[in-house]
Formats: sequence, C-alpha cells, structure tokens
Amino acid sequence: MIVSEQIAIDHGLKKDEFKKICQLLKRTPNITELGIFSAMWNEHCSYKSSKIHLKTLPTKGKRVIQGPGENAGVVDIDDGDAIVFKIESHNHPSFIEPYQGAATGVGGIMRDVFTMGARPIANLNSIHFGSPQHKKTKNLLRGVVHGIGGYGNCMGVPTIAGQTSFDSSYNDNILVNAMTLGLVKKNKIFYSKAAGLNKPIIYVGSKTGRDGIHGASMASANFDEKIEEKKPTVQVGDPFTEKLLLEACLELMTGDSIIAIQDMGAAGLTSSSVEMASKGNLGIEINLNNIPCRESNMTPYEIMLSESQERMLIILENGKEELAKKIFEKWNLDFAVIGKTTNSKKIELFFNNNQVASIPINTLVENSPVYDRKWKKTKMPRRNKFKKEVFKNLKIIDVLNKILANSNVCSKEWIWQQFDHTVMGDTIQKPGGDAGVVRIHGTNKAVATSVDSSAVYCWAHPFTGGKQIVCESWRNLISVGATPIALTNCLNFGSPENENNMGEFVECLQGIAEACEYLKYPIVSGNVSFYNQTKDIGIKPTPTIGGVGLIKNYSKMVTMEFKEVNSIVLVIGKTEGNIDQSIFARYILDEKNGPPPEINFFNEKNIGETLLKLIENDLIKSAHDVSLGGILTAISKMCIKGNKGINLKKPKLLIHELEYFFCEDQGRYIIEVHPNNLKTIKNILDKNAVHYDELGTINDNNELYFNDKIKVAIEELKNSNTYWLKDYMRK
Amino acid sequence: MKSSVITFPGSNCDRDIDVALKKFGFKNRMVWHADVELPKSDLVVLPGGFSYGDYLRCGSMAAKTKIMQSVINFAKGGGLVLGICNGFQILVETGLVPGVLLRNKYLEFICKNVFVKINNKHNIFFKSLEKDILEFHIAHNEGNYFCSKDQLKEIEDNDQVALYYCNQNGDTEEQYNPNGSIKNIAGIFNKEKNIFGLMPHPERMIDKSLSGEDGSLFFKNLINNLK
Amino acid sequence: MKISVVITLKKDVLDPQGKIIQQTLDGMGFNNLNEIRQGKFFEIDIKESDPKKAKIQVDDMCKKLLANLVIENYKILEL
Amino acid sequence: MKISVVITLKKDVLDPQGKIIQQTLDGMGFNNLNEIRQGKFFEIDIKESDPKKAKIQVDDMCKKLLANLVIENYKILEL
Ligand SMILES: Nc1ncnc2c1ncn2[C@@H]1O[C@H](COP(=O)(O)OP(=O)(O)O)[C@@H](O)[C@H]1O
Ligand SMILES: [Mg+2]
Repeated sequence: MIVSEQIAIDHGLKKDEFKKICQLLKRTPNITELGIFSAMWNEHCSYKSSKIHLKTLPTKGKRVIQGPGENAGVVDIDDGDAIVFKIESHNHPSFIEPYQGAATGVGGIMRDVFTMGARPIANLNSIHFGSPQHKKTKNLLRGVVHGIGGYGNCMGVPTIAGQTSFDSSYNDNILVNAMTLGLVKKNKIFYSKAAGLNKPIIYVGSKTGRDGIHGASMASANFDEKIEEKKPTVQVGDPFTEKLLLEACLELMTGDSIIAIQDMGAAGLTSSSVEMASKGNLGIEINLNNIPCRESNMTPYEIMLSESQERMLIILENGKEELAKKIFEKWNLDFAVIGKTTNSKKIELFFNNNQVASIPINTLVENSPVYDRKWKKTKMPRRNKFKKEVFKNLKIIDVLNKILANSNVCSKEWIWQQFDHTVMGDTIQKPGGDAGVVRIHGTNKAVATSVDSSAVYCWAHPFTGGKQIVCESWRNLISVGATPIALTNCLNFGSPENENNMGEFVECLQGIAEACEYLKYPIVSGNVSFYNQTKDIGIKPTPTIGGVGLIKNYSKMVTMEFKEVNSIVLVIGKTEGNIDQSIFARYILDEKNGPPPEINFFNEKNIGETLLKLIENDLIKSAHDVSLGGILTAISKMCIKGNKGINLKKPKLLIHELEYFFCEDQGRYIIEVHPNNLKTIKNILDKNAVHYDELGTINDNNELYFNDKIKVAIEELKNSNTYWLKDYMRK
Repeated sequence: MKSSVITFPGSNCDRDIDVALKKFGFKNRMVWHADVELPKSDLVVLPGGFSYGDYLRCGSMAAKTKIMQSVINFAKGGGLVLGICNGFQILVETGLVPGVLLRNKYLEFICKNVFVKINNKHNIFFKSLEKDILEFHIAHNEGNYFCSKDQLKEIEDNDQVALYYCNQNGDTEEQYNPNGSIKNIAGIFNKEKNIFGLMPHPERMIDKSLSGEDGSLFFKNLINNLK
Repeated sequence: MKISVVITLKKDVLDPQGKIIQQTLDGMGFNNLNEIRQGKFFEIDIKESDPKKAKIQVDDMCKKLLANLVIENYKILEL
Repeated sequence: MKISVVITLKKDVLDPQGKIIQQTLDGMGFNNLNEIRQGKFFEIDIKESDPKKAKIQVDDMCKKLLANLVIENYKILEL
C-alpha cells in the first residue's frame, strides 16, 4: 500500500510530522513503518507535549535507586530491600469498556513492576467518575470496580488503598489510574537496557492477537462522537495468564540469564523493542514469523501494533534459551526466540523472508517531535466574603450529616470491600485509613502508601493545587507513622493543544515540583494522560500523587480510629477559617468560586516532622490528617471507626464555628493523646512552634457533643457516612 | 506433624497457608499440581486463590488434575483434608463434600471480617476448641453455598455443617449472612468429618497486627488434636 | 465441525446473576419480566466431520467437565 | 413467553476462559479440539405474548445491558 499524507493523518500524525518522517527516512515509509512511527510519536509514548516540563521535576534523593526513565521507579528501604512502584492511567479504555479497561490497567501496571524483578505487594487505584446523577456513572463505576477487583484479586496482590471521586467534568471521560508497589532485593533489579551484540530476543506470555491495535493512539485522540468507530481497540485481560507470567519471570530472574526485560504495554512489540534498543544504543532484528499469533493471517502491521496483554520481551545471554524455555513451558506460557540484537542501530523486521521495515532507532526516539505548547496562566481567584447571615440558618449537625453523606466524602467501603486487601498476609492497615500499610514479609519494617488528587483545588488555581496534593500525600503517610520517601504521579489533563488545559498542566507541575523540592520528596516515576475531554471541554485538571513511605518498626504504626475513653483530642496546625473551595462552601453554600486553601511549606514540613517525632516516642494514640470537610468531618470519621463519642469545645476564636469546623486550611492533623502525656506533648509542640487547639475528650456514650449542648449519636453519623454509596449502587 | 499444600496454577494463598502451618508447628511441604504422588502427610490443604483463573466454574479444572486424584484417594482412605476458599470450591467440584458454591448474592466480591459459629465439635478440626464463635476473614466472589433440599436434610442429619455465619453473639439471622449461603453455611464436612471445606481464611488471622487472631486458635487446636 | 452447547442452571437452583440482571433491567424500565436465568454457551470446534461422533464426544465433555450435573443441565444445539 | 439469547465474544477478541477450558479438556484426553469459545446464554421470560414485540424488547435489552457491543455479539434464538 502506498502511504499517503491522508493515511498518516488517519494515524493521528500531523502533516508536519509526516513530512519530518519522510525527511528522516529519506523516503516515504511503508504502512508498517508508518504504524510504528505513529505509535512511537504519539503523545502517549513520546511525551511530546510534556517532556520539556517533566524535566523540571525533582527526581533525586538519598533513597532513590532509579528515577523516571525505567518501567518503574525504585527506592531503597534499607537492609538490601527496595520498593519498585509506579502509577499509570487507563482512562479512555475504561470509559469504552469499564470492566476490561480497568482490569487491563491493573494488569499493565503490575507488569511494569514485576518486569523489574519485584514481586508486587500492594495495589492502589485512583478513580474518578461523572456526577452520580449522570446516566452512565453507575454502570461505569460498577464495571471499573469489578474490573480492578477481577484482575487484582486473581493475581493475589492486595489492593490496600485508593481514591474515588465524582465530578460532572468526568461525565464523558472517567479516570482510572492504577498503581503497584513491588518488593525486590537491591542487587536483583532488572532493567530494560539492551546490551551486547547477537543476543537472543525472546517473546514470552500470551499469543499476539488483534487486540487494541491503535490503543495507544486512542489514548491520545480527542474523545468525540466517533468513539463508536474506535471500539474494537479494547483489550481483554487474562489475569490467570498474568499470574503465571509473574511466577515464571520471577523464577527466571533467580538466575543470571536476563540482560534486559521489558513488558509489552502501550504500542506493544513496537515500543518495547524500540525502547530496549534505544537505551542500549543498539539495533534489533525481529523475524515476525516467529511471533506466536492467536489469529491466522496477521500482518506485520498488526503484529507490531497489537496491544495483546500479558506479554514480555526479554534479551537473554547467549545459550540460556533452553533454560528459559523450560521455565516458561512449565508455566504453560508461549515462548519464542524472535530475533537478536545487532549493531545496525535500526529496527529491522522480516516477514516471509522479506524485510518489511527498516527504521533507524534514533528517528523513533531522540528525533521524535517535542513541542513547547502555548499555555495560559491562571489568575488567583478573588476570595469570597461570606456574610454572617448565611450561616445563621444552618444547624451544625445537619451540615455535618450532609457533608458525611456527600459522594466525595462518604465511605467507599462498597468499593474496597470488593478488593482483596488481606491476601499475602501482611496487610496491617487496610483501605479506609489515611494510607494502606503492608509489612515487608518476615521483617519489622512496613511500607505505607496512598494516592491523592484534588481536582477542585487544581481547577481553582493549578499552581496552589499542585503544591497541595503533594502535601496531602505527605500528610497521609505521616498520619500512619511513615517517613515519606518518594512519589509517583499520574497527570490527567485535557488537551495540550488547548492553551488553558496546557496552562493547567504547566502550573500544576510547577506546584508539584516546588512541593517535592521543599519536602525532599522526589518523583521517581509517573505517567501523563492528555486529551481527557469530551468535545472541547477538558476535565478538571487531575494530577494524582502516589506516595510511598517507610515505617521502620511497624509496631509504631498509627491508625485513625479513636482508641480510648478520656483521651484528649487536639488539632495541630493553625485553623484560620478559609472556607473558599471547601466542600462546605461548594456543597452547602453552593459557592463554587474562590481560591483554594494556601500551602505554607515551612509549617507543613515542621508540623509533619514534629508529629513523626511524637509518634516515634509513642505519644500518639491515633492520628488523622484534616482534609475534605475540615476538622469536624475528620473527627466524625475517627469516632465512627473507633466506635467512640467525643465532647467537643470550640476554642474561643473570632471565627464562626462553621468556619472553624468545616474550613479546609492545610497542614493540620487531629491527634488523640493520653491525658498523662498531654503536658509533655504540649511542651514538644511549643518547642517546635507548632500551633495546636485542644478540642475535647473522648467519651464512652457514643455521642458527639458540642459545648455540652448539641449532640448527635455516632450511629447516626455512621449511617450518613456509609449508606450513600451502597444505596446508590444497589438500588 | 506433616502437612502438604497443593499449589495449582492460579493458587495465591499457598504461601499464606504455608506460613501459618509452619508457625503453629507443622512440617509443611508444597506440592506442585503436576506432581502425581502426594508426600506422606497428616494433613493436606487445598489453598485459596483462583486456580485456573476461576474460569468455567471455580475449582472445576483443578478438580480434574492428576494430583487431585491422589488427594481423593488420600481422603477416601480417611486422610485429613482442609479446603480453604478456592480449596473448598475444589472439594465441592470433586464431590468430596456435598453442594456447590454459587456467586455471592449481590455479585460482589467480599473481603471483610465475619463471625462464624462452630456447629459441631465432635471432629478432629474443632474438638476442644475453647471458643464457640470465631472471628474469621472472608475474601471471595463465589461463596454462596447451595444444595438441594434433600441434600440439606442429609447434611443436617449427619451433622455435616461445620460453620455458620453469625454475629458476635452467635445469632445466625439472615442479616449476618454475607453472601447468600443457604442457612448461613460457611463450612461443611464430609460424612466422616475428615474432609473440611470452608470459605473463610483462618490463615489470614494469625497475628495481632493482621485482621485478628482467631485463626491461631484454630491451627493450634488442630495440631494439638493431631498429636 | 462446530458444535454448540448451552448449559443452564437446574430449575430449583438459585441464580443470583439472573436475579440481579432482572432487577437492573427493571430499574431501566423493562418492567414486564417474569424471570431471567443466565447460563453458559460454548462453541466447540472439533476435528471430526461425522456429526454423530462429534456429538458423542461433546456429550462426554459436558458430563466430565463443562457442566456440573449437580446444579446444571446441558443441551447440545444444532445451530 | 420465553426468549433465549446467546452472547458471544467477537471474532478477534481474546477468550481467556475458552483457552484454559480447551487446555484442560486436552489434558483429559480430548485432543482433537480446534477451539472452544465461551459465551453467555440468557433465558428471558417476558410478559408479552406477541413474539415480534417480545423480540424487539429483548433486542433492546441486549443493546442496553446484556451485551457489550464493544467486544460481544448477540443473537436472539428461536428454540
Ligand atoms: N508525570 C511523570 N513524572 C515523572 N516521570 C514520568 C512522568 N510521566 C512519565 N514519566 C516517566 O517516563 C517514562 C515512560 O513512561 P511510560 O511510557 O508511562 O512507561 P511505560 O512504557 O512503562 O508505559 C517512565 O519512566 C515514567 O516514569
Ligand atoms: Mg513499561
């Protein structure tokens, strides 16, 4: 077939890009080559719109073993152990086929982690849906939850944390981000860099079918009415085969047969082979007739672009083929030697004894387009002045019940109960707390992890929002007693070709970078997902942070439920009463404008580190960071989980009690302390210049009192908090 | 005491049960599904997980493996067999214990703590266990126990129900039934009570840092009864 | 040749999937349903050109693996 | 009246279940199988005596809930 400009455009390439390809090749590409270029040059693989901005992120730290640039990031957790982790998006496929889209998202991220030699020990996910009233939301939510569970549960990896939100900006473009943590010995990490000439390249896992051809391009295409036509690109996951692939790969990895290994993810065989060759500065030769295919008559084009799941590419040491083959056959997986490394610095493909493609690797990688897109700054919105009258008709208990039942605040138990969160026998903090925690098997150590995003804040002011999510992630780890180590990020935005959306991206990233720098909380891996929109309207900017922290002695881990009657409850960090963009303002007062809460890096760091010190000294009985819904929401959740009541007194301050209890000022935690320790704790807080308010005492009558007068049963709060989602889904 | 845990392709609680058995004094061996011989054992455990992906029907394909033929012979000769979760589903598919396990009532996978009441202590699994009600943990998609009326009568007449789902006081009302099981049944014996299948995972309850410790009671008691 | 098999739950066996699907359809406005039962369908492509022989084999597969006769019935279809 | 529906995966869509079932059957000695594909079967009992109208409704159910047309085909059977 003669490749025309139109065919190139149909592949999602721009006219200029097609011209550049012809120039680089000094000829017109054939259809297979065009397919390869379109896959490698699209946004998803080339990062053409984000590259220059991603370079500004802090990625180094004393525990960082591997930063961005590999299948996943790696951090040191002492004693020769390391944690491999990464987050990835699977947004568009999940909208088209929620079960399979979400399932293959989970499968894909696990492969990224075990490719590096790590056994997955925890999964997380961050999922965002349209308004609950929207007609598609319920089925999408059900499908996504079943898909995540269907894959993760079958793999036997606990799903220990996550995040779920609803916002009408996701009505026609849901977000499904999946994250995995794996455990590896520091000296047994595997990388994707090819090395050595004439080394055998092997293909293992499932057979190649016509799944998801052009899936990677789809992830970068605008979502519009033509979606129907793009349907057949959805892949079907096979978690059972992935489980076998995991065990087989780990078995092969115990020896020294592997030079390089790479999973086949987006753009399948194309991107995996090109990336391995590129990193090793080598060429690669593949005989496509050797690829195990599921369907007959597959063309080179289809084979190269297939996104069939559960496949890996491995470069072996010479002479190890038989050994490897034995292992993969034992696990009933396909195995084939498909080519070798060369010194041509080209990717050369053969089919039926003909060369069907020959492309210099550097044209696909280094010479791929890079864009410095136009972007617009977002102004800081004006603060709202709320008249005191608006508070008058509001009863605090009603407000509290309403907020607890809000779709974004309510308990997500219905979701995480469908995820096996206890398999592997090391989960010591399950979903529903500030962070999930798993022990490092057979040691006293544990890792804590959480995923966070705040699309509303990022939408109101991207720069502030970017700072905020990093701080929130950091707080969630500290709340369970973990020292934050590093993070991964999934950047979900609208079209980079739209100045506003691009501006949101750039400024969120600046905020993220500043926060990471200040908190010494580096970024070790991540993923960018653009074009999240329907027609011309982008989603609210939704960068997601996946944080990982270390607990050196897990007996010191803290949980959020109130523990003991007569304990004193404090809030640490200063409450100013800024309610703009709080759930209280947006949902109760119906005021959607205004600036998000500010971040003060000094306080953030100081308070967090002070709290860690208190935890270290066994002075904290429970802790919970204050986030969506403010102090009262945080305290109610601690009461509900601990089945305890509390007598609350509002400190004598000038601000209104609704502002005090529901504002979302940043950098605050609720802590429970034993009365005998109160003095010591106050001393430490004073010495470290950490502001605190004493809020009240835990009681044993299961009621929440304000100033000894107004009261509400914890049972009532619990019902408000837990029933909404179950009712919504089961009705 | 010697135990053997069978690993099928797709088993994923095999390590967990191995850890638990060893913790309470068993000398455990892992047995690969393709093996034909069962090592000499005092107890054989079929672990949880998704053998063969849970495709077709849970446990259906594991039930046809060669090693299962050895397990069936072992069980029929009076050997002690414990099937946990997927292991229970495999037992049901081989016919070693009666009934079937259907999808959970709301078609939702359920992972949470539940209480179970021990129905019958005249057997090696529960003899002398000090508690009557245990806090266990479930994690399954197909734990909805079902059998015909006649079968149910037979099961009850032979005292084959091992565990009922209940609340912490041992009440077995429908509301404490997590998955729709007939009569709140959580575990079943064969007639001779040397084969025991249950949906809950006692191996996930062996440490106070985990979801609870009642699994420890179960395993400690079992090894004592075996001695 | 290709042979199709339908496997259905026996009448007195509870069908949680069918029930939920019925409820969902009802919620979507299909409220004139008496009952929905879900079953399985297999298309078996077998290297055997004699339909009789093929059927005997498929029958055997159903008995030995595809159906659980405690709760299910099967039917070999001529489509 | 009762209407039956068969839902099958589209041609090029992976059927992990069918694959493993085939392997298992092979291991059990059924080694002349080319392929097995698994699908779903629904028996719908609907309060509607006009077969045409009933079929139109069932068709609608398939499109809206029972089948995911992204990866599946459906067929309304006359059994
Ligand atoms: N937002 C980001 N922040 C930091 N690193 C990123 C980000 N997005 C992508 N990267 C890095 O770019 C590399 C390529 O990412 P990606 O294409 O998503 O990986 P994969 O090929 O495994 O799917 C990875 O090393 C990843 O960590
Ligand atoms: Mg990768």
